[in-house]
Amino acid sequence: MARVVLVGNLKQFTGGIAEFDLEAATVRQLFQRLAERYPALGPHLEEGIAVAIDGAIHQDAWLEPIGAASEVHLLPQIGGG
Amino acid sequence: MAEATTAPAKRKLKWVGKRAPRPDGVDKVTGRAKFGADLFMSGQLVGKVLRSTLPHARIKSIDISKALALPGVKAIVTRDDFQDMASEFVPAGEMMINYKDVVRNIMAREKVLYEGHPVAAVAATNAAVARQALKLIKVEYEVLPHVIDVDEAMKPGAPLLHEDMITQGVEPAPTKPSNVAKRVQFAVGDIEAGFKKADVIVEREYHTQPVHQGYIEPHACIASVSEDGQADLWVTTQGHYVVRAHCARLLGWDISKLRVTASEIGGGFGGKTVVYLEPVALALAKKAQRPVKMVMTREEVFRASGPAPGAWVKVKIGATKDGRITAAEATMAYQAGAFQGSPVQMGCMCAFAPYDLENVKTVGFDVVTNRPKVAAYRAPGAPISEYAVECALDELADQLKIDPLDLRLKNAAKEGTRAVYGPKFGPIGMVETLEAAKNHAHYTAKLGPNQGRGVASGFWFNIGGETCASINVNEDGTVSLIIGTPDIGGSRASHAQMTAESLGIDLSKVRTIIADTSMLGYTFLTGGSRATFAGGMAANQAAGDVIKQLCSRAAKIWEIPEDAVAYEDGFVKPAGANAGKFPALSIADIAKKAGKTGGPIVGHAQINAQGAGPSLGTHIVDVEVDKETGRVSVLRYTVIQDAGKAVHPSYVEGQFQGGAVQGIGWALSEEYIYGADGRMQNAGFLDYRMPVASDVPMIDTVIVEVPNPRHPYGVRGIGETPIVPPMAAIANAIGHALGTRLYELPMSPPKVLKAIGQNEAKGQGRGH
Amino acid sequence: MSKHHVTTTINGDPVEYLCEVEQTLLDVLRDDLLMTGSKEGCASGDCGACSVTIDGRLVCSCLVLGVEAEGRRIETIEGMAKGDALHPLQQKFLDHAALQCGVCTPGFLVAAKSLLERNPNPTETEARYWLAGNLCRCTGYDKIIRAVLDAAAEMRRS
Amino acid sequence: MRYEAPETVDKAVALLASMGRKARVLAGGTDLLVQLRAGVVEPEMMIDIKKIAELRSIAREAGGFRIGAAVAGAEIREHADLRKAWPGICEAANLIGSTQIQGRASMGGNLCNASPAADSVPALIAAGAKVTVVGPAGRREVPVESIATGPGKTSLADGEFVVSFLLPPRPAHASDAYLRFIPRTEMDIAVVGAGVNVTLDAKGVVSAARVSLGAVAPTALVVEDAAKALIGTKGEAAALDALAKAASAACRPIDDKRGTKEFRIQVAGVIARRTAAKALERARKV
Repeated sequence: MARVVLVGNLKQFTGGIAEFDLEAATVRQLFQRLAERYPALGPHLEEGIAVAIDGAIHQDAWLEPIGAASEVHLLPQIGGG
Repeated sequence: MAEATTAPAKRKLKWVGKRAPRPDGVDKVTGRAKFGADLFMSGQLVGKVLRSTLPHARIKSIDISKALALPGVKAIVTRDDFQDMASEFVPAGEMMINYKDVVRNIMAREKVLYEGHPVAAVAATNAAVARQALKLIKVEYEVLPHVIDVDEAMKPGAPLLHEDMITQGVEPAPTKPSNVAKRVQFAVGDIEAGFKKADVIVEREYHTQPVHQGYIEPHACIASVSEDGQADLWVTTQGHYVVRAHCARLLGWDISKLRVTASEIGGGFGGKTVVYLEPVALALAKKAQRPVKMVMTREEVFRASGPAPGAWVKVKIGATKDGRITAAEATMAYQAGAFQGSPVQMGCMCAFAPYDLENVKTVGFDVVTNRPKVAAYRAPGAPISEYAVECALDELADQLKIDPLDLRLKNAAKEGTRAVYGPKFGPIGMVETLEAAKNHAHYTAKLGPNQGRGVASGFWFNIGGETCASINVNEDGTVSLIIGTPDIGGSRASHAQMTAESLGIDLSKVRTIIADTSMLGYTFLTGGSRATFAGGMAANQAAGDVIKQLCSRAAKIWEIPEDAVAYEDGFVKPAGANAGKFPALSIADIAKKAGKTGGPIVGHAQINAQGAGPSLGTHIVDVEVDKETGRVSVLRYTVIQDAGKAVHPSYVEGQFQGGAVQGIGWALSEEYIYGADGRMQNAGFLDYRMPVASDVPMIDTVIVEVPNPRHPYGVRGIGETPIVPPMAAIANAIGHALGTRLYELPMSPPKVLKAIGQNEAKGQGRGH
Repeated sequence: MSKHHVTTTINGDPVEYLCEVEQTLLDVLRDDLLMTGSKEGCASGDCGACSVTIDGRLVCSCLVLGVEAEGRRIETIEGMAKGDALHPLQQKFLDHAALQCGVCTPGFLVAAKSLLERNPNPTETEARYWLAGNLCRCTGYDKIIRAVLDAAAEMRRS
Repeated sequence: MRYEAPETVDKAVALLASMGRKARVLAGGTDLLVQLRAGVVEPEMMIDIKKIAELRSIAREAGGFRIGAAVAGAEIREHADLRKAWPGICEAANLIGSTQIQGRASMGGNLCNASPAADSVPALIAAGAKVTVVGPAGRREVPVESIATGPGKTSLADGEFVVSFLLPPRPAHASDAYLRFIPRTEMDIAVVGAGVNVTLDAKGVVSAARVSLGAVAPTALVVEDAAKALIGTKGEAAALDALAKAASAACRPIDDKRGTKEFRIQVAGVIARRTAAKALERARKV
């Protein structure tokens, strides 16, 4: 199971829970399972979220694989100037 | 078969890392290059915008009848010409934007929210008529109280910009509206416990003023809409696909109807990632059925296009006697301007990012004020929070009597360090830049009287994103690289270099062309330091596609299996059992026969580039303070930064130098000055003081290369980090020159002189 | 409103145009003569992007009326290269990567040429002060100054 | 709008008289064209005075120099004799804007624009320069300090314009200097400007001095107390300190985007002292 960490304000949509274990093989699955578990979080996963899998940040990458023992962080999407 | 995506980094590089000629260079030294305002269309009209002179007022009515009657006026648009949009946040250049706000920013609806806010726009046969027409538009306002300052805007009872704005991110949700759009928080560990372990704690508050990106080319575009609704837009922008998306959305058009061509762009630095004139020009052109050209004046650029926010930041850092940081906390409020969306979130994430910290907490507030909506400016958000942190660290080093670079080294983030925003870093170059700084001759050079030296580090994430590239192999074997990121400072050269490298051909055989939006798929803008990173990745992948096709064609020509050939340095050779059986075929040989072997050879890549690597930098600066006038002169400046891999070292150095000098301006002389009437007083280059050539010394550079393992050439992206350290480095240098510190930007002569006076009054001067 | 007829010389070529009094020389160059190498960055003489010379004197063309060009000799960026040979300053700007976005480049080149005509061996400080009326936001000036000094050295050699 | 470029003073006077306030005199245009563009002024006629020879020449006269009101800063800089006799005037004229602005901006325009921060004005006042004004009533010669009466306001009557400046003869051991304070090194408007003109006797004692400050009051100031602090001294530190004090005391500045009141008062003394030291050093050498 991957270790999932919510960064920043996202835990406001999970009743304050910021870390949990989840079974997900891809980012998309992760989002789906998160939305099932925390319906309030769902809309916030649609846009503006970056996913760091074992340290590497991915943006808009539904198909990115998540390893069984991966550490996954959900953080605000990053832009630039 | 050769795999271009992995092979190049392993072999000796021929083009990547060279100071190659830039494809657009000659056009730009001869005046031939066409920028935003340089295109003319037959029958074109001139578009001008009527802007609010009030900082905050309700629009009671707009009467355009007299203006419309003026001979030569062909169209006028107001709020009635743009459909209202529901609240919907979408990712844009810098961060999330809300179309409900965008439609109000391009043309005021219920209220004007800042001086310079567009109220109407006119298209006329010439500029004089257009200007005259603007004077004939009558707008009736109900004047409302305004608020310019972020502290004032946060107070209870402050004039409200948006009566329905409830602060997000606060639990329970507030019941009353305010100017605070959002509260964000990032926390790791336990800061209370951390501060308890500290021997020394530094706690300070810092203030910064808004600064403009200061691109020399004002916003400009020319729009043409035909009777059947097909539209063309020529515009100076960092991202023409983004412009297309916004315009199509705001106007309710199909994306396919609108073709956007990026002109040469005269600087952007993040400021040309949003739309201002573009949807207005298209609306006018549609109404007038003639092309409409719109160019902002410099004054309009200052009053109505996005600066970076002003802010306040409180920093608290605790450390043990030996310099290990035990806890760090920062609270910050950033001005968003008239609509929410300041880069405070990124300010919070970057504040302590260069360091390996157990206990850290950052809190940010996004605050609306009656100023133009902020836009991205180089590492948006980071320079402000990192300025505050890097200044506080310097005071900590002073108090601990530890060399400021050693203090940073002791706490530096490395590969495997958990970033304060969560994930663990891959390979990063913080330690390497600090060590390079320590070993640089600059760091130990002698200082004279009234001189001081300062150092500071900086961090920026860098990004990838959606990127397309096509490589057309021409009939003679030369190649055209088509790419969708506007070239703002030499990216055509770096893309050509990586393409030549990947294909193993001579650089002179590659020409890079920037596509218009109809030629390639969606490509995100040039920003976030992504153009060379992501474009290089896409070009490399497209080259791999070309190589695959070349191999296939050669195999067909030789009538051997495709896997029995190999590609090397621009030639396909028979391999394995067939090795040496046929003479190698060059790209030109294969291209010549392309028609006979299946048609033209074109390689494509359409990717969402992932794996951008953060770039860290450390700056060293020497200043001299004229203690009688408070004037600060920058005597010597060195930028040290991790580039991953410098594809074109000259342009990497140029990014380092340009960022440093923008930072010098931010530190010493640039600021928005508002009067009590809520109007900007210095909307021109005379009094908005950007550094001129005689203000600055040569900027020395050291390129550190800690390759990004996720890029075929090790590229990180380097454009934004250079603006992060200068403000703190200079503040620290002034602090050391005076023996007293300033906590406010810009450190202009009146402020410096005042600090000197206060310090002398206290009898604490100890300049060294 | 009647337009003024102006006869002038631009980059050695005789040129005639009609202009309104309100039109600056920059307006005429760009909008009427379609010589867009001179750029408008501020229209107030503070950025130097519109630099041209009039009778050999460096000026901002945004602060000159079109009508004032009557009988004068104007040089713009478009006249700097001779045939296919770039001026040494143009070449050195390329060699030194002295431009990033390139919008200030024409103004810098015209101003630098004027400097080297008067002072073939400027110090770094002299070059910086001469060029202080030309804003560049991309380069931090370093490579521009190096290019100018290098071009001066080369022009002295030849 | 009409444009006229008369070749004689008389024709210019006639045009001005016929148009009254609807006409604007165009010299270098570096202020006027900016105002025109911003819509601050909307004249019906531009009278370009640069074709009038008298306004474009620098000539020796009565032991001094006559400088045409429309002579560009760069032309002043390039005049070797003038630079030798009046280095302060030349450096002041040279500080009006960038190299590009120097190619156009004139001292006549600088004076008549009546900005309190005009660089050449304190230098001209310190020099004791006279200005020749022409108008429907003929010519008159008045001290430079009598022209500006407030920000953007002059004592010129309708139809009058400035023709030239007259700098007096230079005795031995006399020189001048102009310095200003600006936040950057170039391209700024003076936050404080100081013009100092001194004459020394054979023993190096200051026999005559004039001090003028810019940007610290609605018009450039003549600071007699500062001059008095120098006269009779050799310009020792104490005298310079007294001059600085007098300079600061004379200031009546405002807070604005370019500097605070407090800052201007403090820095006026510093700049006046530095300028005086420079003028004295020059005077000792000639």
